[in-house]
Amino acid sequence: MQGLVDIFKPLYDLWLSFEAFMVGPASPGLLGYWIVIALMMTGFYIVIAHDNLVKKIVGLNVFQVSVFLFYILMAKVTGGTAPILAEGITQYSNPLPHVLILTAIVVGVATTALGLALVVRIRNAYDTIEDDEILAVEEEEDR
Amino acid sequence: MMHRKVVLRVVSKFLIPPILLFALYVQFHGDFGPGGGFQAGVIFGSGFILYAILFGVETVKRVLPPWSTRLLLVVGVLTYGLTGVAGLILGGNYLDYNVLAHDPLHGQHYGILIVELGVGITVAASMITIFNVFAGQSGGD
Amino acid sequence: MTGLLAGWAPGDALVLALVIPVIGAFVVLALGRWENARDGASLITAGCLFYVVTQLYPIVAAGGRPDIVLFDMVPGLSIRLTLEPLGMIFAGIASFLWIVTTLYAIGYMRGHHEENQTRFFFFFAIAIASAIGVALAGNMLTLFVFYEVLSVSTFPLVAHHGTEEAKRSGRIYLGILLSTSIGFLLFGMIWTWQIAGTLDFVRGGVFNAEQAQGPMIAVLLALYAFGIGKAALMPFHRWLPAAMVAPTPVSALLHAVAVVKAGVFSVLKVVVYIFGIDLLKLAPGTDFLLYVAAFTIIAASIVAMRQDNLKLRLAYSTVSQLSYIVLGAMLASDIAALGSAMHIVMHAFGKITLFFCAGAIIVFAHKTDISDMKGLGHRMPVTFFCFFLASLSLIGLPPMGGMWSKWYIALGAAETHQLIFIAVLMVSSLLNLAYLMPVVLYGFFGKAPIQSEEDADNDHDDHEHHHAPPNHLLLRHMTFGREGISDASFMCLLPIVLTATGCVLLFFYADRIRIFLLPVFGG
Amino acid sequence: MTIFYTYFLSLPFAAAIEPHLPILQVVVPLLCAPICVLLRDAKLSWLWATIVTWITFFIALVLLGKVLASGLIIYELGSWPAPWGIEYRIDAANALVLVIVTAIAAITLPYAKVSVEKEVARPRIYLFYLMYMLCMTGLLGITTTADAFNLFVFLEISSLSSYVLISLGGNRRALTASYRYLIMGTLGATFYIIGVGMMYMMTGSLNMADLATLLPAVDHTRTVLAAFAFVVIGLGLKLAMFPLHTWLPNAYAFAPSAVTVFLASTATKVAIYALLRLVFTVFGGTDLFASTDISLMLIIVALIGMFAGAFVAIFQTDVKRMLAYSSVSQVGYMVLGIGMATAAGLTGGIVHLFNHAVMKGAAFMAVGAMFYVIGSVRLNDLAGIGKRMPVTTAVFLVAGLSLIGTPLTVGFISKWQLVQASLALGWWYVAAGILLSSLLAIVYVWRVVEVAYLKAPPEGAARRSEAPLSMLVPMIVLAAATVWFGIDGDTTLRIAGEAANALMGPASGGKP
Amino acid sequence: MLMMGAVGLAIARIRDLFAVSMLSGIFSLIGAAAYVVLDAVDVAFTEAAVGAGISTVLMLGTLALTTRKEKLGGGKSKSTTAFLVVAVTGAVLVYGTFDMPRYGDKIAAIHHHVVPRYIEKSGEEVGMPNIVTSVLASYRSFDTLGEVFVIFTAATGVLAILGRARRRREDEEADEGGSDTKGAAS
Repeated sequence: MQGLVDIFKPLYDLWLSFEAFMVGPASPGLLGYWIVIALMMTGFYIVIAHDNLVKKIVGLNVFQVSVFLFYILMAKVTGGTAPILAEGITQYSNPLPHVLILTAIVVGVATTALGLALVVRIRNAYDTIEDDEILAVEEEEDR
Repeated sequence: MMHRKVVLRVVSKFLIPPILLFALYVQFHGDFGPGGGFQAGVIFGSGFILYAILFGVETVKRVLPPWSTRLLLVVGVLTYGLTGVAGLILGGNYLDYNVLAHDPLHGQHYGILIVELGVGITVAASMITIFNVFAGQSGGD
Repeated sequence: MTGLLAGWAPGDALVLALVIPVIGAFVVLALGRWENARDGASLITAGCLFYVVTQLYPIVAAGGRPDIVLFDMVPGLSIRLTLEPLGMIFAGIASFLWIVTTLYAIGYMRGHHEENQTRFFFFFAIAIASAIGVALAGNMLTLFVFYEVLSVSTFPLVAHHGTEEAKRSGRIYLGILLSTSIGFLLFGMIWTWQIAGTLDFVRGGVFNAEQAQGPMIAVLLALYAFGIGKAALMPFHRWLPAAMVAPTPVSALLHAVAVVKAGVFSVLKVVVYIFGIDLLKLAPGTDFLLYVAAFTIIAASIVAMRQDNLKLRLAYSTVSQLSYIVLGAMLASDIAALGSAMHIVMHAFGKITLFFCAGAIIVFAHKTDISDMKGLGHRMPVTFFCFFLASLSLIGLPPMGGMWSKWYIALGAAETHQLIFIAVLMVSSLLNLAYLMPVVLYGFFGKAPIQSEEDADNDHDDHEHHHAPPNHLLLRHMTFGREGISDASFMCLLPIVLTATGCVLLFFYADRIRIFLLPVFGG
Repeated sequence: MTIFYTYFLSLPFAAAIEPHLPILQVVVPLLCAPICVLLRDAKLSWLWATIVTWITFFIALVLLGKVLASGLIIYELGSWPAPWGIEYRIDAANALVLVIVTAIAAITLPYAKVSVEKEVARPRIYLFYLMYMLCMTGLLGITTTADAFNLFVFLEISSLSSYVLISLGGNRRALTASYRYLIMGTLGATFYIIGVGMMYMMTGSLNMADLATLLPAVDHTRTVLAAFAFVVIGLGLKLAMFPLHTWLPNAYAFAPSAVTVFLASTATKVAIYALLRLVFTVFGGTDLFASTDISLMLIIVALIGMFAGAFVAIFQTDVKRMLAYSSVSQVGYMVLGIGMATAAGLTGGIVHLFNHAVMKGAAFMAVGAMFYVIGSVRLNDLAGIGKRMPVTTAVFLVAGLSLIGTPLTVGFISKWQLVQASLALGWWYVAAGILLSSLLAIVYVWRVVEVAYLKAPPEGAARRSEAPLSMLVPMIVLAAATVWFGIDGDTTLRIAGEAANALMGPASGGKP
Repeated sequence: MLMMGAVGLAIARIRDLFAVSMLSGIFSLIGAAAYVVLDAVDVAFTEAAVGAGISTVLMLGTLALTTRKEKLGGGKSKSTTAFLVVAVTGAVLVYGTFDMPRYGDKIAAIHHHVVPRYIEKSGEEVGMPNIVTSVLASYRSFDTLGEVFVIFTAATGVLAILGRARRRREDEEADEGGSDTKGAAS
């Protein structure tokens, strides 16, 4: 077991230094949010810019996961621990966003499942999963 | 699928029971450590999914016929919902667990336990249903 | 109340007047399969309605104002019926002319073998019901409601033939009427409500003197004047000529009885009861509407002169004549407004006669263009004589009713020192002469081309070929026992003669109308 | 409305049930829905759905009666006081929306029976009714809740089920319509939770009433402004506010007829309600609305939507799609009411919420019946439909006249109120815009009327082939309601007025 | 989180959908790791199970049924507009961050309004050591009920979309309920 911990130790240290940077005087303490925003926008971009239906859903996932991360970030309290009551700990991180995000994750996977089911049907009906090709077919039908 | 991968099949035969057990542990230990009905349901469901990937959907269906997953879906959802109704009948508000037992603390305990169970059942049944439907498709190319 | 309605409250009688044509409409629909019963029902309904209206007359003449609130839509905003002299006059002519028009329509529709006659008579009755509703409206909202019902219910009549042309015209018709009413009229109404807090018709208007000073009154008045598209003020007159595709009784109905009269009647009502004539005198900036009306009078007359199609010429004539009424209303003088009110009556009788004649010529001589009517007066003397009488009335010559209304409007113009409008009236009378008289002159003195008889016969043969000629005595050509005369049938001639006589009688009884209207215009 | 309340009190057990009505409103259909999975039979599940929905409708009426009689109702779930637990708050505004949703749901079900049997594959019909009930429940949940995050959860229930319902339309294009709706809807919901997250961040609360008291203290912050923007855009996607409406036309056009009726009359309405609730109750105490140009932006968006929607509707050849674009236009009216931010404007918006639900429901029912009988609703195929299906076409005509805003129909009442409100603000150009856009409605409605009445039916078509009675009756009920509430505008305006007060007033803005 | 950024960009660029699905799973997994670091163990657990597990399996399943390659294309104008939309949205978000409480700030309002009661009293009121569970299943149990119904909706929805009725060929294979008693009339 100790070996396993050792492997992850450098990673964790890296994180701690990163965290110190984020809250330290060198940054406005918002860097974490900004990175999350960048992630969100990556996902958002994938959703609206790509034509592939599966990829859109992947983008949606990325978008949502980033939003979850945003919630979890705001829940963090410096020096706090996971919100499980234990003796001798007085500072916990905020549990409420965790609860909300648990719910949101489920909602996300539900949406993904439905979306993918639709993609399968669309593929069978149109023989493609590229949005622009489908649009072309539909315009043809409208005429 | 991977019908011919003997190693995988053997290993997974060993793996699946612990997975299911672990799911049960997560289910009932959620009050103390991380975990709870939802996570347990997912794990439980993935146990079956793993089984289905390796041995084919039909095999799973023999163990767990579609009507039973569907029934479980409903049972899970209703377990949760009716717990709330029980609170109503016993004189509290909806989802009020305090009235479930004489001691509010016990009531809360029972309530959460039952509710989490409901979540677990629903999630597991949902996972299996969704996967089965996907896997039951004829396939594109 | 007296007579058959003894024991009825006058307010309830108003409702009855409204309901009779509606019931009649559904009876017509139910009897659709039996032609004679259906048309009989139409006539009986018209008779009943007229009876009820006449029963109301003494009450109003005695100063009574029957009133009933049907329901409140929004607090203070109700559907309400009130009968006052102006409305009485309108209801009177509408219900009387309905009888006449129904008579005529039966003759015309059968003579012309029109399709969908049941639908025709159904909407005909609904249209009359809404015209009566307009007449009885106790506030602007009620008026608006019936005004809209009227637009919608006449649409099937205009587009009756269902051809591409009929549909296009129907679209123009409904498009202009609905869009002006919703775009301007409704806007004006809501604005009025916003300012005055009421839409009830009040003697002397709903605005106080202070509100009247602003420029807003002029804008509001314009909203009303143009919003009431049925008044056919230019540039919103296009629907009227377009509606000429309809069967002739419909044109008669539109022009003389229901639609256009509902329009100018509404304008008059708005001027008298929403703005108040006295207030209008104070309000700045309302003059330009006078010029619009004057322009419409002249321009429409000139356009009318250039039309060869008789119905179209009459249509433009109507556009012009309606603006007389608008002009009279906008002059802000009691006497001119009185003239306007009278002109509603005079024009109704005159124009309906003209249309009846035009229709008779279409059905029984198969002529629509004036240039083809040379010498037709010898074949159809009665028709053409009546046409002559009605023309005189429109031009405003004695001994016809039309003279009086023009006289009063001119007096009003003189009273307000706007002599230019007297000039407009005179010029337009000359123009009227110029576009109406040729028809009569062609008819009586024009030399019928040689082949004309053959043509007529051919036409007739074609006609016979397609449809069996109406055998009924009442539907046959009238010959009066003379060679070379084959006038319209009895069913068509009777109404023509009736209304033409009316034109003459109105000359002698005009003062009765004036006295009856005095309470409205303060004397 | 109070009649229903008094009647209810006379029932057995009323006293015991009465305090729990708010939750029963949602939980009854929620828990009854899964039963459909066990029934697994088209007829049985239809019957079950119908019974449950009508009970729900009754509860909604009772609730409205109770609210009108005694004011705000607060219900704490799990007996945890807010803001720690989730609470339900019912005032005139959401009681009215509850009535709209349940009424339409209840009336649509009898209608749905035959039409669904024709349009949806038989083995899936029980799932159809399941989804239908879940969708309704989701909408009810959105309406009743006073918790910003709980709203999201129920929003997702209703959204997911409506994606499924739309995809059940027979045409393959129903699938793509549903997919696009899914993408847009999920983006909208995600935007919404971003906004909620930001609000939570600044205040530490999720309860709407609580937020309303806490937000004014931080309303100068850029975070709250951004939160507001995200909430409005997120919900704007759901309610098809103008530039975000692209999902709507196809979704309505290709969904099964009954679904179109239901969604068109309720889903966007509930989204608008949610927007109202957040804008006025939650952000009502802040001066965001006054100090920024948000109100002006909303007005502009609404006006453009009104015109663009109606304009595009004119060029549609598919009547369902035409009505869908008309919905985009009509949503503009409601947003306009919100944008005015006065009690009168809001009343207009809310009353249009109700009125549009009624008339659009009737219109879509009529079109659905035409689809049921002749299998198409392309304009060309509807020639002479007025002769073949006189009643259905008459219903369409009534609904169409109402869309135009002719007096004696509900459309007139809302238009009246909205124009009135804009004139009171002195915005005559907005008033003119409202009236001009209804001129466009004349054009698209009349295109149908003309084809229906003036064109001869195609050769060989049956002379009379009216829709079955089970479709006709609901249709007529809605058409009658269109006229009834058009004549008696007072009732609805009064309730809408109270709703507007409830949304704007301090009663719900502050803590009890 | 930087790693997540890298993965996110990779997802946007790579056109092999198979790889994209795997990357999406990895993205979730890294996310889960971040959650652990941020004290959200429950969330991490769930994200790992769902994002990395279920979603990926579903995506792979879909790909098996559809196609593996994303087509090249997507007009330049489209990506430009998309980029603009994204840029504006991102800008609004960043704008919003300026007044946010600093990361980990103990005195932020978020930690002081509702939450203290959960932390301080849930032990007495609910009796569960895991506060998340207490809040999830008791204080905000109605949310969770909703959540359960969401997943239920999804499961039945997938049934409705992909269920038996479409595949006549395989009717006899008796998948979803083809063989059981009721409603089998087809």
